[in-house]
Amino acid sequence: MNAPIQEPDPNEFRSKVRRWLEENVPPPSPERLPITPIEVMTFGQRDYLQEWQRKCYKAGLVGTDIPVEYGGYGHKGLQSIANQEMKRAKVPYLINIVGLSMAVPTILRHGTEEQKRKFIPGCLSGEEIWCQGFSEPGAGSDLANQRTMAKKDGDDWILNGHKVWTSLGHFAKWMILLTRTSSEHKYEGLTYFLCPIEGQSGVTVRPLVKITGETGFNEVLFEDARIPDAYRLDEVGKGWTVAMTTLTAERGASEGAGSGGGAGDILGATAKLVELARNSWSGDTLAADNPVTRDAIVQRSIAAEGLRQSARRARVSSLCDHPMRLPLQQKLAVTEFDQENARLGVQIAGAHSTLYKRDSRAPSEGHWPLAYLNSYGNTIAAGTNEIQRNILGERVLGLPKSK
Amino acid sequence: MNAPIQEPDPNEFRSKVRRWLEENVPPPSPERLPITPIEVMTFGQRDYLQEWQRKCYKAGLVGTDIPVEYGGYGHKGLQSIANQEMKRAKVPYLINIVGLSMAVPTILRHGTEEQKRKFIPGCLSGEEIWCQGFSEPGAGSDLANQRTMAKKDGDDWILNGHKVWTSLGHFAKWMILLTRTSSEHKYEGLTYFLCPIEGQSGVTVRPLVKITGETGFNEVLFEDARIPDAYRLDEVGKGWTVAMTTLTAERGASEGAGSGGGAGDILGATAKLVELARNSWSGDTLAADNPVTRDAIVQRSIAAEGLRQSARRARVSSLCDHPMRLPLQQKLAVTEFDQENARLGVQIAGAHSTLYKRDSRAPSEGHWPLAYLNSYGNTIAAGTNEIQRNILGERVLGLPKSK
Amino acid sequence: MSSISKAPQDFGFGEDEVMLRDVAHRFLDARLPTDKLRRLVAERPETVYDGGATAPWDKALWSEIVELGWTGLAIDQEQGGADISLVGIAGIVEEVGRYALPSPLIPTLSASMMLRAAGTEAANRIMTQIASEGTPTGLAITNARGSWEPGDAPLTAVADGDGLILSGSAYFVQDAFKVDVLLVSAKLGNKLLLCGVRTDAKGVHLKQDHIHDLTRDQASVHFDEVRIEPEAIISRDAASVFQATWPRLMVLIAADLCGAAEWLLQTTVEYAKERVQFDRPIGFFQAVKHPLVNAMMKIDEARSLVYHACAELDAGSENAVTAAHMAKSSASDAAAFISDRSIQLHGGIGFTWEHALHIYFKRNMHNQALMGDGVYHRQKLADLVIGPISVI
Amino acid sequence: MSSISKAPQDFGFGEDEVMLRDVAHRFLDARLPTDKLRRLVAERPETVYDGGATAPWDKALWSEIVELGWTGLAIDQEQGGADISLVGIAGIVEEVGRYALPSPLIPTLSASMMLRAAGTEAANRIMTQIASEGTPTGLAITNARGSWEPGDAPLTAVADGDGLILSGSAYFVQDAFKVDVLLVSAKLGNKLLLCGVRTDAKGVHLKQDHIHDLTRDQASVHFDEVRIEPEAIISRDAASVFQATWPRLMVLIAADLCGAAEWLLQTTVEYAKERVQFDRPIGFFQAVKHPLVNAMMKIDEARSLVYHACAELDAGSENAVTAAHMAKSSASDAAAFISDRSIQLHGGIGFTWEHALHIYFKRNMHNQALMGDGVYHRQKLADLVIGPISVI
Repeated sequence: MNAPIQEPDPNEFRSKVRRWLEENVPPPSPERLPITPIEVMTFGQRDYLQEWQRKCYKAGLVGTDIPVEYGGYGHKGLQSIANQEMKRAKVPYLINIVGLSMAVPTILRHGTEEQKRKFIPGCLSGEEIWCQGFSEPGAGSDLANQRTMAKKDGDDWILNGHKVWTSLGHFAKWMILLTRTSSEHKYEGLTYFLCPIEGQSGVTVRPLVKITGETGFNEVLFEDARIPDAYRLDEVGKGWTVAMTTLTAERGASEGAGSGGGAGDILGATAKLVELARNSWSGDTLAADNPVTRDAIVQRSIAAEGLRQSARRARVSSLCDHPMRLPLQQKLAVTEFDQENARLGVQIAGAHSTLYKRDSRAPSEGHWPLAYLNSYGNTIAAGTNEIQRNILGERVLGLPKSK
Repeated sequence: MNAPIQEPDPNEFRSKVRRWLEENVPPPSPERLPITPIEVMTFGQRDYLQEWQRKCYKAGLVGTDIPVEYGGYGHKGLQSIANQEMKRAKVPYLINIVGLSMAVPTILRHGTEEQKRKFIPGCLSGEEIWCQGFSEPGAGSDLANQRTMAKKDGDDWILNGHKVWTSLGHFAKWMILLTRTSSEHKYEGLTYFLCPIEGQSGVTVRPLVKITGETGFNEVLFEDARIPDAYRLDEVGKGWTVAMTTLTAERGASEGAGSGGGAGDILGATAKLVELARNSWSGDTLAADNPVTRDAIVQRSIAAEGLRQSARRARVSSLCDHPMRLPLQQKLAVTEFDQENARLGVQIAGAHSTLYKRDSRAPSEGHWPLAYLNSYGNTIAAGTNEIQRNILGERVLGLPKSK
Repeated sequence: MSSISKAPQDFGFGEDEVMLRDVAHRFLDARLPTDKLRRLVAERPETVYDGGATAPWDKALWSEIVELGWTGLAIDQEQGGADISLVGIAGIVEEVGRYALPSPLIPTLSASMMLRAAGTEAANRIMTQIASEGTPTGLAITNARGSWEPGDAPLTAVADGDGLILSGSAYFVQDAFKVDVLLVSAKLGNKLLLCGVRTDAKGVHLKQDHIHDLTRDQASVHFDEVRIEPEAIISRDAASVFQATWPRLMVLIAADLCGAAEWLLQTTVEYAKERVQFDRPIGFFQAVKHPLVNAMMKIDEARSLVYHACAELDAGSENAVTAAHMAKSSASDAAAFISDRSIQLHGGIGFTWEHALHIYFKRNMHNQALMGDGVYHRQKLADLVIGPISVI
Repeated sequence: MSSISKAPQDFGFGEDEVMLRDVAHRFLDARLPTDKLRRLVAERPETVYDGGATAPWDKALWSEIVELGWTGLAIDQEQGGADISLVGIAGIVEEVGRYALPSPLIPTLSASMMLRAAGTEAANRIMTQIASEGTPTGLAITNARGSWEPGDAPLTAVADGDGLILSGSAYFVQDAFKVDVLLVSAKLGNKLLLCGVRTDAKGVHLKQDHIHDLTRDQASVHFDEVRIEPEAIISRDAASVFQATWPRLMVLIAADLCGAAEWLLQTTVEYAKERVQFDRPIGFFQAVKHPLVNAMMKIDEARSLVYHACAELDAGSENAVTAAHMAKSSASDAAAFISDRSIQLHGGIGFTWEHALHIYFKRNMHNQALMGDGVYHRQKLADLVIGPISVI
């Protein structure tokens, strides 16, 4: 079946997607994949995942709800079904996550017709990988504190500045880029660009090393890089508003243009802990027989089921007091869930938690300390979890702003 | 042995105090005593405790380091030994806690010679009970937000206002009172008084009912109450500085003038939990045999030993990085320790935790839910524990002020 | 969709359930606002705590509740009930928790679920009474330890002709002074029986417990050779009745906890917006804001798990027991957390009797213990999720 | 005072101990500032993590440490040691943790405590070497499970004339590539032996573990019929040696954890004062300030419990074992907490290799597991504090 699934009825669509996923199980990756797409490091991993996204796109599982003229399939409300089924089938994630979950919703809302036609199709197919240029060494969670300058020069803009925390930057053709075009106003001085990265003169992508010893995220330097005004998104000085669209999309408030499998394997996470406990020792007791450890594992499995059921409840408006209450919790809840799981895994592994990747005796090939260290990437990036708590307190509970 | 212990050598003093306490075990209280002196409710409890303080004072265990001219015994560094020994002997606490731990240090530092001679002796002997008039319905943790007005009228001051959270107010002869004498300056507009309460015209003490259903703390109304200027402590407008002395003394930074036994029975607290667990059931398992409960009890017993050893370490300056680091933790650590203990007790009691005081089947006569409810009095009063954390972060760690 | 998931879509929370929940909300909001609740149960502490009276309740309100048909929610239409899904009932019970309603509703719902599971003639007779007359009915199924194990029947029975003689004492009987009928579990040899007994029957003695919760009463019930007629024997195989009903009983309490927890959250949020300290509403401070966000997230987890458990129970899924344990564990812990923070963040005023917070705090403390707390349920879950502890 | 308390006043931390600690602080501050540490162990991740080399250490620094006499701290003066109280040693080890010193010091101190407890001729000979020449010495006493139970010897011995033949493998051997001598525990029948073996002896094979901690190495050590001469048998009653020494080993690691935790706290506090977000240093925000205060309080608890355990061990008190378990549990948890918060509160920069935080984070993670984590020690404590679980 090579034609895309063109089925408007949700139940039928779900069944067909499910069948397609059953029939199109991808081959195992030749290289071990990291837990999330933003940690993808090698070209081998990239090639494998790009091929998978292309296939899903061709089948109609990506860009499902995007208008046909921008390379999508023009449905309504089916993308979330495709996303659910991809998660359920535990297929690999889609590599172009920044493009799908951030660039596409932002371009759809703020882009010109021309921009939509130019940028969205390559993003959906995965051919053109996107990265995000919001974070700077001095800005951190204070997004408005941008220092990357964009100066108008005829029909072009000249960029100078330093972005960090740029996941996928080493593969990216494009970057969603927040810049400062005026230093007079903190918020109104920002402008948003769709910026070419790959092979651009004046743009240097340099890998940063994480606390795990791995790379996977980057810093990007702009030194008199020149881009045409046609790559500006929305008006000059509207960058803050545009960035808010991006962040709202990212924080799970939108179904985006596709999300893939992998990351949603919440229940699998606790099964891994049980497996670990059945092979680890606490003194002379098997960890799985230690009631204190059992209680801790069960707490994780309650949290896992809670996340799963809250995701389900978020779609039942009559059971949600406030429309953003569950969606805005997503980032916070999932990243801390992952972190707690990893922390518990390290604890259960006992003496064996000292062993790292590449050690033949390390449980799960050293997964636990590695996952624990990496978990901080997610509790820090995209607005630290402290900022997430502010957002929830302010936007959902209506408490006064903490800033 | 009726003469006071007049022994300057610390070791000898300690031995003598210990012997005196062994030989002068007070008779059991005719009425059950609450956990802390600020919860004392009935006249029967008061009389019993006042008699005990008088006896301790006569023996030289209270006012030990206070100059002789103010009714003390004129020693140096012996009060802390007396306090330790009273705690160790598990004798009842001293009822005049506000007087001893707050009024005396404050008067010593800011009082005139006349004030010291007038107020301190009755405080030490316990004859004159003190209460504290800092909290107001609208002020809460923001101590500088005082609205009780003091207006100069000839040689007198006219007081109008409303104090709350006044423990021991119904027994008190005196109050340490913070008032506003100018509304122009928040901090410089405060003035501090040693204010007569008992039988004063224009002063009404009214019991407030706690969430436990008990009284024990009060509100005090001032309606054109008139007091002479001689009762002002330190200069007009210096109230904030004086209040800081009081709070520093209260927060455990000082050994005060005596503290008594009771409250320091930290290790006994966990023994009570063990006892409870030996008589409570979780399903068909004895709580004391439930490893998750055992872990929780052991956590409390580690915390108990930690508190005890930190109190010991606070006296070894070479093992303390910052002189206020341990003393300023005292209030926070002890009140949360008590709260956690009570919370765990409620949990261990299981079905029996539904039973309250007066129920014949309630474990420890309903102690656990009662102690749990009462514990919030201490985590809220005298600067909520949130404020305590600010103080520690700012004064000890040097972080910028949160206000 | 049924080919894809056994549990109903949207947890089975359809238009009917929305309507019922909204009616319950408006009804309780009108008839039992916080002020009225406070005056009803907490006018003076001496009455209850020192005088030893049972907690007051509003019998007129109860009559209206009966008229609304809430007592028949879990009863088949053949017996005059409304036969609502458990998720629909949970929606109403959340409102009951939100308004801390003092009433025998939860015991009566629990009893009707047991009667329905028994399905005998005797059971049907009592169900008909509950549905049509709103007879408040309770459970006397717990022993002196309060062990919550369904097999630990508090009473012993001996055969007496066609009937039985019951002896012994049941403990932790909820709202005993509000109910007219008790379902009683007893052991006859090694068999577990369930019988219906009127609280005013000869030989039945109620002894009031002194409890902290102001919104209910609790008693031990002593059976002094109480004669049970054969038609009052509800089930001679109560073990399977309990097995089917126990998860539902847990979920009812979990739903009550969720409602009360949400009330505490919203009340504290409102206070944090208004109360000014250091020239700012205290909700500005992260020491206030972040705990409230944490409470919201815990409550949301609990609510999602309650709806999930209901949907699984409604669908007869084999995962239902696991889901119910999760719901009770999560709801107990979520409620405990916001109970704690709501008092603390209210500061002085929250420590006074005159504020309604303590009513909810105590109701939650009671509900946390009822049918087992988080630790208890997680121990059950460990056996289900990890498997039993291996015996070496 | 001895009539009043068995443990020494001021935890026995007198002038000598203050001086030793202060010397250690100044020495390490001069010789191993954070920058140098980072360059030493974390210049490039590939070397250790991908190349598989053992973590580098500074041998010249070690020679200075030997000259300072630290290897002889726990050895009697008759064997050329300094015979310092455990509380004095803890003070130095805290500094070692604060500077995350990569060295075989802690294994060597642990080994000398074991040798001293054995007190045999064989033990004395090795102690003399350690004290005078600073021979780095380690322990091979843990089995493949990493069970931390002193009775679980990893090796088996068979008699061979006066001597022994050792076979089997010891695991989780700390700093194995830095030490020259290993104390090895083996079972001979049901007896526990302790022997001294050179790491370059015939039949001894070291296999490097790949670990995350950058400040030490770890190995499994395989014994292929290794012949032990009679004079190398340190103890034929190692069970009592272990009983006496185990609490001291725990306390050493706890002290290291306390020092490292304090470094993380102070480093994060300094960052919170400087780093500006939303126009304020982030330490203004309670979401930063309060966790740091909580960390301080946990660290203070741990430090107090470490000094207490030392004092009890120095006094030979029967409470010493309890105190040592408490110290290790508290220190493990305190360090875990500040490790976590320090990375989180540093934000992006804390997640990069170039910041030194991760060096401490990983050292702590390693030390938390070593000799058992909080859960493990609390289980031991439960038996001591509550009594064993009753068998019904």
